[in-house]
Amino acid sequence: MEIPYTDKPRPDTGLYNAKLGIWLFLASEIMLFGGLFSAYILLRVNAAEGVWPAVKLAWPHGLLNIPIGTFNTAVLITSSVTVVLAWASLKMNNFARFRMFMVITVFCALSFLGIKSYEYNEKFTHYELRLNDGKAYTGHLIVNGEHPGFWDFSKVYNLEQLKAKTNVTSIKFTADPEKAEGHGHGEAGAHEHKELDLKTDQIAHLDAFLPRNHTFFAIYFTITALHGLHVLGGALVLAYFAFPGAKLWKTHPEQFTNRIEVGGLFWHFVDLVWIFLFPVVYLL
Amino acid sequence: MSDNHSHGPTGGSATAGHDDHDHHDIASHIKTYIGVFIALLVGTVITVSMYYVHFDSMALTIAIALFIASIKSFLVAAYFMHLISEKKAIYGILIISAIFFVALGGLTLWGMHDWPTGAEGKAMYVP
Amino acid sequence: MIEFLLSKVGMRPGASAHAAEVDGLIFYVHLLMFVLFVGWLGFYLLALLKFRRAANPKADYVGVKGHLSTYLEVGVAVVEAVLLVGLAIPIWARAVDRMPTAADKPVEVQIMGMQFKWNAHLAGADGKWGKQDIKLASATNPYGLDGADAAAKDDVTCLLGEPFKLPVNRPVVCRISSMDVIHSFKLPDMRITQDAIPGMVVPAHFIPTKTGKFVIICAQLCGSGHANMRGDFEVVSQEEFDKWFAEKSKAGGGGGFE
Amino acid sequence: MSATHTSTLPQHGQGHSHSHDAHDHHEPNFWHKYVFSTDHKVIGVQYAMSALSFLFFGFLLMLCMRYQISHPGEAIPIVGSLMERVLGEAASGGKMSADLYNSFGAMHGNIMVFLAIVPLVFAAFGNYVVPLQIGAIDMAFPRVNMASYHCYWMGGVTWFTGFFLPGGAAKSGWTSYSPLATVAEFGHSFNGQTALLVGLVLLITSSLLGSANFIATVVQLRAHGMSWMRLPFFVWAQFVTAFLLLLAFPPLEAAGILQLMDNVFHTSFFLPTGLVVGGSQLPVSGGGSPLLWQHLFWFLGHPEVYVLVLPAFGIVAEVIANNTRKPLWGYKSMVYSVIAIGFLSFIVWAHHMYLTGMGTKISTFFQTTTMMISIPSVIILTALFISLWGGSIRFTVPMLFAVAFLPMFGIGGLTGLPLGFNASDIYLHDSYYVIGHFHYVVAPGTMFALFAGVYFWFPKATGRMMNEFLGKVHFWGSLVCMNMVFAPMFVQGFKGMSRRMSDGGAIYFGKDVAYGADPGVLKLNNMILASALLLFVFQLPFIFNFFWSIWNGRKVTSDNPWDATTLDWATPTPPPHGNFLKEPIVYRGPYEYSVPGASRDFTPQDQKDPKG
Ligand code: HEA
Ligand code: HEA
Ligand code: CUA
Ligand SMILES: [Cu+2]
Repeated sequence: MEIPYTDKPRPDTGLYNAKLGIWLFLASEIMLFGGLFSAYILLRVNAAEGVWPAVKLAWPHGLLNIPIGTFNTAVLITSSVTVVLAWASLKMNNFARFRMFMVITVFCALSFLGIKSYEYNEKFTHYELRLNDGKAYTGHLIVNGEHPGFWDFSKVYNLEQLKAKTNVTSIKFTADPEKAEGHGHGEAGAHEHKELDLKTDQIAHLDAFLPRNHTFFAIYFTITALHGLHVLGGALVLAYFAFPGAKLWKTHPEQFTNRIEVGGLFWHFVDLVWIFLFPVVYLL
Repeated sequence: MSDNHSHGPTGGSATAGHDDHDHHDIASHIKTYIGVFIALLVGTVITVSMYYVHFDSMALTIAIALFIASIKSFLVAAYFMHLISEKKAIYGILIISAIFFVALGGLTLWGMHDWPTGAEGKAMYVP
Repeated sequence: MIEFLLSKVGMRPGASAHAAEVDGLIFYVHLLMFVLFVGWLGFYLLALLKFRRAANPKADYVGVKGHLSTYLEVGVAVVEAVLLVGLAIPIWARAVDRMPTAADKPVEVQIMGMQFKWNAHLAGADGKWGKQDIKLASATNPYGLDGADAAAKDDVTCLLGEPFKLPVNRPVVCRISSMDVIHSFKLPDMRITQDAIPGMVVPAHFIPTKTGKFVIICAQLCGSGHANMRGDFEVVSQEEFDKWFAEKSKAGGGGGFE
Repeated sequence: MSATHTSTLPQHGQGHSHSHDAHDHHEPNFWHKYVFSTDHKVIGVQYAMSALSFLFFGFLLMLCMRYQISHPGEAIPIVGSLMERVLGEAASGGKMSADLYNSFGAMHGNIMVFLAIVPLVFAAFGNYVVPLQIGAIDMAFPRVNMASYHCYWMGGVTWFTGFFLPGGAAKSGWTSYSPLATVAEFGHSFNGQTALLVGLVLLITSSLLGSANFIATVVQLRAHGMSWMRLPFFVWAQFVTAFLLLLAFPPLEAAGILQLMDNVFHTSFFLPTGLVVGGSQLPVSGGGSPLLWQHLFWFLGHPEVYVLVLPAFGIVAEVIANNTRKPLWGYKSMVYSVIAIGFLSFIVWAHHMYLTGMGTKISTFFQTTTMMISIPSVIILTALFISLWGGSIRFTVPMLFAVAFLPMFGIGGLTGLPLGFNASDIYLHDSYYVIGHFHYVVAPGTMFALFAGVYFWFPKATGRMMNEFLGKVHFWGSLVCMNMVFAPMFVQGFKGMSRRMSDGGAIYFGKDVAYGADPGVLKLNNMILASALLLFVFQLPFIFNFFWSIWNGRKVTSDNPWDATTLDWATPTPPPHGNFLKEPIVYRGPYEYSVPGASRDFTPQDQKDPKG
């Protein structure tokens, strides 16, 4: 005995079960990301002036790597078109082409995640520095001649942790070029990097671009990480369909095509979230 | 939603649902997909270049960026996700969640900006 | 009359100018509830009795005809609308939203909740608030008052639950905030409740009309000492208040911090 | 019409195990039968047993708290030493510390809402009854259904680990208001609150899987002839509830994730700038907003309370129609009202936040919607009342509970009105009046509906009736004790007694009584304690009855022992895998009782000819 309408649509609704199921799930996802976007808007609208002196803005922006973000957007868009092409290939009974497009999709997904972790690492090793005399910088930290790195998390410091290290009394700091006031312009227009030699007791505040550093980073990391988890989950499912799950094509081709459509719908949704996320956190 | 009775005559031939996309149809869909793909890339390029062009008004920048994002998301939803020819039930679900999403964001924002006279939302240490 | 009936169900007597309005609304809502409840209960008990199986072995397929219930439901809606438009909204607009102006010569008190005490701070004899800085804030100096600032020298502070005084029949404006978690500044007898939320200052105002000792309840869970976070204040005559104020102001420095 | 219904029959007779409903022909082993079952009935029973246990546990927590309220600072008899052994320092000497009181309070609220009542009323009854009532062989996604149950268990277990973490279980109320929730155990990143949030994410996942499944099932798997206006009211209630869960829970999930970030990674989503805790500045960046948490929480919180009560309306409607032997009065208006409640419940949430400081405009908006939502509730309740009129009422045990539900919910609902007006809420907010209000709707309200449901569907699930006499003892004892527990709370609320007081308000009403305070309020605490203990005693007949009847209850002689009309009674008893022996066809509405001219006083939905 089987559940009806797993492959054929129910006549009066015109839908097969999984299609309705995935759209319901996506509706809840809209509310999930909707909640996060609402939080973002609220925190940003309410952000107080002067909380982040280094960029002289209430809400630091232009701190993310725009060229890379743009590239990643293109990667995700590509994967979105390939997944729908994969489905179309099945519709045209071309299994080999289906598998090719699926592989491309999964490859894009993994590239997206790889690039994203490169960006994360870039942020975790980027610092905000404020001195006792009120000067503020962003840049890179050099402790005992080495750049602290994300992959070795014990070397990501804030001021307290730095002071707790007895063998460190001074640091070097490669400051980023000054930015145009009022509107940060990312990596554009490189001026020279200033090298600072500092005693630890000159420093008022020092922290990497971590979630705890500022609400902007907090929301950036939280939403993109959640989005990344969706990408990862989607990639796993699509990879499953491309290989072990593809057995179903032989026995139940319609049900298999439906699964691909449903998986694709999820994948497009992930793309949709990014379409908003990218301008909102990178550009605005 | 329609009464279950009414589907009587078609009930036996539910298979029709899928075969109406014949190969020819799909081939024309593929053209659309490629077109949308290109449009999405173009949209991305416009958004980013607009950022470098640097408008004076932040509000304008935000408006344009979100406008382009909306168009892009419309394209994805309408063509990749086939919303343009989807069933009523799906539209219903999406409309409901859209309404509640707007209610959540809108009312929260309003709630955080309508205070009794004299309230100060930002500083604790008032002189 | 209303006051009497409410006191019969245990309601505290009000002690502020707008208390009667709030109590009036409470009364009328309960009147509506009471009428509905008794009406419905009568119908309900009658139905249970009359249509029990023994009395009515054969059920009637149709049951009640007519539109009585519709009229009733519309009636409930209308009464609710009247209470809303006639009482609730105007009371809020007046008693909560509209602040007294300088012409009303209000007494202004900063109220700061902290785990698990209430603090009050009045500008001193000079009428100016001392300089406040979060960097100076501590367990004993919740306002972060700068002792070096001249304006702070004569400020009146009642810290860590020390009772404060207010004059009777004069508008009082409390500017309520918190330094750690959310508390709620509830003066049950004044019919005042306002959450004390860190990061923001929200005013609440009232005109005390009775003298005597009153409590402040912390009406928001704020940690292990929540139940103990009682505050006290006293409403006194204008003369007595002036005397107290002058003494406290002279003692100066805000007291309680160095 | 008769030629068409073949399309719901199995389409792939070959029985490949790829289908969702993979069931092999060997005798399933224990694990497959009880733990990894995909049968909606087994899952329903699993949910019911787990949720009833949690309900009982939530009640035990509350008994300890009520003892502490009446006897602050005294050791709790009997369980005190046990608590000390299990929980250590927080219960040293068998006494409850204030922190422990807060933990128990938060866990009572959370457990009751998320682990007990919602899983019972929605997942257990919904799973068991909805597919039967619409004539489906199972849920649309049986394996998703199983996953939902497993998430639920994992969430529950995660919560319980909280009791053993440093600082104890979450202790910031079931509302988990920030900054308290973050600040309470700032030193430990993995504290009870963290466990609560992680568990919450799992529970939300469980609910989302469940609710999407319910909606898909109702939309897709209705039997032939089961049109929308022929659905039993219970199914409608569950259908709307599923939408509430589906769309209201995700924002709380978002909020939970943000608060988790605050707790574990020390972000400042809900922490404003300039927090000074215990005399020193909190080492966080600040810039967040505590009110944001409240908005996101109550955006779920209010729809959630209708999640608690709508399915209860559904159960009560079923039982009343069956026991009055007449159709529900105003079925259609009830359906429209449920839908209206569903919609409106999303836009009333800030009535929990009047006293955070609200301008006139926004508070007017929210109190208007709050008043609007009370109207459809009145319509439903009125329709149920009127349904009694003209009936031939049998006072079976389920009927007793269902009938008692009406005035009890009435009291709870009516007392919501003074809370819904912002100006009267000034005085009543966060007092025991609120506690009284919502316990009347959830305890003698929803819980009575649940009991009604248990007694009502027990014979379908087990093939045996529960004992009538014990049931009546359970009913009358619970009815009286519930009222004696919760009615005094309104008086306490009027006297200005605040909720969440570990000393039961002694500091405000005991020594050094201030203006307006009446120490008599403390005496009521003792009365409530006594009644709560008695309430406990009156649950024992139920627990005994429940287990005893599974094996020894009177066997039912027919598949339809209550002479009911809906499809759930058209199955064998207990229903086998796949439910129906032959595919049901529906010919009429759900409550065709005492149809003039019919041969019996009930005409089941799948009976073609009323005279047959
Ligand atoms: C199932 C749960 C449930 C239900 C159905 C309701 C229903 C309602 N609730 Fe309640 N509420 C809660 C659960 C519920 N509530 C909880 C848990 C809290 C506290 C949360 C916390 O802070 O921890 C709360 C708190 C709460 C508050 C905040 C109080 C405060 O913190 O200050 C408010 C304010 O508006 C409110 C209003 C209402 C209103 C107007 C309704 C209306 O929908 C009611 C409509 C119903 C009626 C109007 C009754 C109609 C029936 C009859 C008229 C029949 C009468 C019958 C006989 C006489 C036999 N509720
Ligand atoms: C659905 C929700 C629900 C339910 C059913 C209950 C049920 C009860 N609640 Fe609860 N309560 C809350 C939700 C609920 N509560 C919430 C949300 C809060 C606020 C928490 C906060 O402040 O954050 C609260 C707070 C709260 C307080 C206030 C504490 C304080 O502010 O300090 C009190 C005080 O008396 C209380 C008492 C009770 C009592 C006596 C019951 C009784 O009705 C319990 C009755 C239970 C039973 C009778 C058990 C029946 C079970 C069985 C018989 C098991 C059978 C098992 C098998 C057959 C296997 N509750
Ligand atoms: Cu402060 Cu409760
Ligand atoms: Cu509510």
